[in-house]
Amino acid sequence: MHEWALAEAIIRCVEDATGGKGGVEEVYIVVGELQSIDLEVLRWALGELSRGTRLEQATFKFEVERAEFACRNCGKRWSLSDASLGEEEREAVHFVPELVHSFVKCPACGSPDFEVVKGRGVWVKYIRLREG
Amino acid sequence: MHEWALAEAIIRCVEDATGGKGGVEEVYIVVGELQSIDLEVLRWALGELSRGTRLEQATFKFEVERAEFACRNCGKRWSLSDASLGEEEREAVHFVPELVHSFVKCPACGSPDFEVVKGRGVWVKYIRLREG
Amino acid sequence: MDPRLSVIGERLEEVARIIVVCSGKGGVGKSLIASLTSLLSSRSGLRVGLLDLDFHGPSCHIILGARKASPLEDRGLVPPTVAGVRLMSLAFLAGDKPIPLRGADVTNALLELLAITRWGRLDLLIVDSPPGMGEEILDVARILRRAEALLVTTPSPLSLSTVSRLVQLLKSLRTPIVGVLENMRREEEGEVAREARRWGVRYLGWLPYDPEIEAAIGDPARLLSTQLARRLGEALREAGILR
Amino acid sequence: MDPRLSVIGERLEEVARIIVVCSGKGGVGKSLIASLTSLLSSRSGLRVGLLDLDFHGPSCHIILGARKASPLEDRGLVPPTVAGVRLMSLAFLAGDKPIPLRGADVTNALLELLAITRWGRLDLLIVDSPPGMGEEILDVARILRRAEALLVTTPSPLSLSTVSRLVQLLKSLRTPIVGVLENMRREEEGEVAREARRWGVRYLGWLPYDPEIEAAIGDPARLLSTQLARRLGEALREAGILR
Ligand SMILES: Nc1ncnc2c1ncn2[C@@H]1O[C@H](COP(=O)(O)OP(=O)(O)O)[C@@H](O)[C@H]1O
Ligand SMILES: Nc1ncnc2c1ncn2[C@@H]1O[C@H](COP(=O)(O)OP(=O)(O)O)[C@@H](O)[C@H]1O
Ligand SMILES: [Mg+2]
Ligand SMILES: [Mg+2]
Ligand SMILES: [Mg+2]
Ligand SMILES: [Mg+2]
Ligand code: NI
Ligand code: NI
Ligand SMILES: [Zn+2]
Ligand SMILES: [Zn+2]
Repeated sequence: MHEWALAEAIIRCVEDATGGKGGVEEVYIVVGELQSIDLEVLRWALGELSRGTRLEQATFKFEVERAEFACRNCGKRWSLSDASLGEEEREAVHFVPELVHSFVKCPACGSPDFEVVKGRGVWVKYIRLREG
Repeated sequence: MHEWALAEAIIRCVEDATGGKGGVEEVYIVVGELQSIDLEVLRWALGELSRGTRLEQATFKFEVERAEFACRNCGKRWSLSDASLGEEEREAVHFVPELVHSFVKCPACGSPDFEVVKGRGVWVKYIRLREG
Repeated sequence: MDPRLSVIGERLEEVARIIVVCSGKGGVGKSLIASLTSLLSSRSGLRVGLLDLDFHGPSCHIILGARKASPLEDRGLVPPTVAGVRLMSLAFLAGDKPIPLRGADVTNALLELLAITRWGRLDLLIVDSPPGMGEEILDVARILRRAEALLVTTPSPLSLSTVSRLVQLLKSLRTPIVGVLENMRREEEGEVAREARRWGVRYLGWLPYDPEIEAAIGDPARLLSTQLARRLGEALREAGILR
Repeated sequence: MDPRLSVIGERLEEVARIIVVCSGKGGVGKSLIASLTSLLSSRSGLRVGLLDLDFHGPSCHIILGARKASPLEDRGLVPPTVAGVRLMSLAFLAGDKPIPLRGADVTNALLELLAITRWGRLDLLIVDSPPGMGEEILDVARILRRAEALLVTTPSPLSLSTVSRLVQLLKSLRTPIVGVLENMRREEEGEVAREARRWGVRYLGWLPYDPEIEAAIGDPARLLSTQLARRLGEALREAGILR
């Protein structure tokens, strides 16, 4: 589970963004469907890594953003459920979402030259600080 | 004056976008400052090239968008007036605006790795068709 | 709306055939072969253009000895004619300065060049491409739909591995592949012909490592008189690119 | 906010030195020299990592004979150790498939790799770079601010012209340049030492064209026993990269 590494990134990011400004109440995290993150593992890792930091009391909220693709060649738009990835392929995309271009092709024209419009990876949308 | 070539592109673009749908009343064109287009020449070329087309009666409106840069290295934002281009350099950028990366550097950190946030090139913002 | 996209087709209206020399791998001889192909085409009476799309490492102007040439501004940009070849290169505009473009800038520069360059009537437009499988390859396939790929590889497994990826990519982009040239062969035997069969790509033959090439760079007449040029001419006739 | 940017510094905290092998030009031997430098470093007792940033044409896994290796998922990705070298490459994840990334995707893939790879304690991280002056060079300079550049060129004017552009670019990016290696020299004399002086870059010496290299690719022990490895070792000691 490299979710641990992503959790570390989120914790550092929140620490960087909030400076020395006291406790963190809520962290809102957008998780792209493409990366197929295990949310339970991510939540657990965030809990472990928060201990003794200003995030100790924080609530972590997750929003999973559906992946959406748009073909640069023919304009077709589609979603991940239309694509079928093998297990190894899913694992590769789990680590580096851009590798979707190695495994998925436009269902209309067969091109791998498409844009990942939504649902790529992990993003911190907002942070709420504790009052007072 | 390669403005003629740009005028041809604008005319074809308007023709493509409006299909066989009758006369064109107004074409609103945004011209990036970076490309230092000669607006009089462009207007003249558009007039010449419109003859006998559905754009024959069209008014061409121009808006010059000031160029704005943002450094990817240090975050600094600046405008073209802060940059000084030699005559040959200006001519090169006139043809291919991206060549600004060969000649201009961030005034704060010296990096050529900046984004052209605004004011790059020629853009058709909207087209108004003749009534009826 | 981007007006450039609408005019590119018209700019290439009188161009009969477009061939992109590509490999994915660097240093295999793409630029040398693209330039020599242009010279050979011109000598055999074809009207030929050469577009250098290796924006970060333009080479064709050096190979053809045209460092000092520049395009003419006349209702667009008219490429200078060098040894019978109409050559367009960003190097004419940037000189010896670096051209550090990110991918989106590469796309823009490519669109701009295609929108303003007046090639006129051509029997053949040769496009020299950079290594990699980024914007230059994807955009050429997307924008110049008629383009055919001429692949170049050396016998090294490092080159074959990358060309094999490019073949798969070109197939999914539906870009026709004229064939693959094996360049700088030094050994008796190589894997390239066998690999080409595996890829389903026509093997166009091999070109020797020619120790006289380096000294001929910048001198079109001398380039045309090398053994390499002779061998390349044979392969191109065999491939139906030259008559 | 992009969380990856915040953790990259920490991932490289225990890495003492970062050297990017680059050129701008393709096929000059960047990957071979990056791989050999890693092998030589490991043999001389250094803890060394090798990051292959040529996403479109990954080669280091082939040179080191690690086509079958793969990273371990343990609180991130732990690079496999190949002949003493901790190697990370997208090829471990994409196999032999093409990796057709546009520039913005290259930046994303680079950030992702840097955010999740656990190098551990390293004396030296060697970064192999693709040709060109796009995302890979600009982002490495932007994100890995400590990185130093080791330049590679051949004696060809085609290579020198591009490396000269890269030198100007690296200077404006304030990336320190360790020096320039002349690779695949065949003639008695070359322009490279003189060019290096003109650029204000240290000339680190020349490496011969070694006809035994191709057969040694994929076999670290054999690579280390080539004349090229011996010569490279000397140059790297001279340059202060190896002791
Ligand atoms: N058949 C050949 N014999 C000798 N040298 C060659 C041959 N083909 C290419 N070269 C040399 O190899 C180097 C790489 O060629 P180049 O055309 O620049 O490759 P690319 O465009 O694929 O990067 C150049 O120095 C070129 O002069
Ligand atoms: N000194 C050398 N002697 C012989 N062959 C070499 C030498 N250096 C590199 N090569 C070969 O030249 C080709 C290009 O080398 P490579 O490392 O892939 O270059 P790059 O990474 O710059 O594209 C490969 O086939 C490699 O084996
Ligand atoms: Mg997993
Ligand atoms: Mg002008
Ligand atoms: Mg080239
Ligand atoms: Mg390489
Ligand atoms: Ni994981
Ligand atoms: Ni003009
Ligand atoms: Zn499509
Ligand atoms: Zn700056």
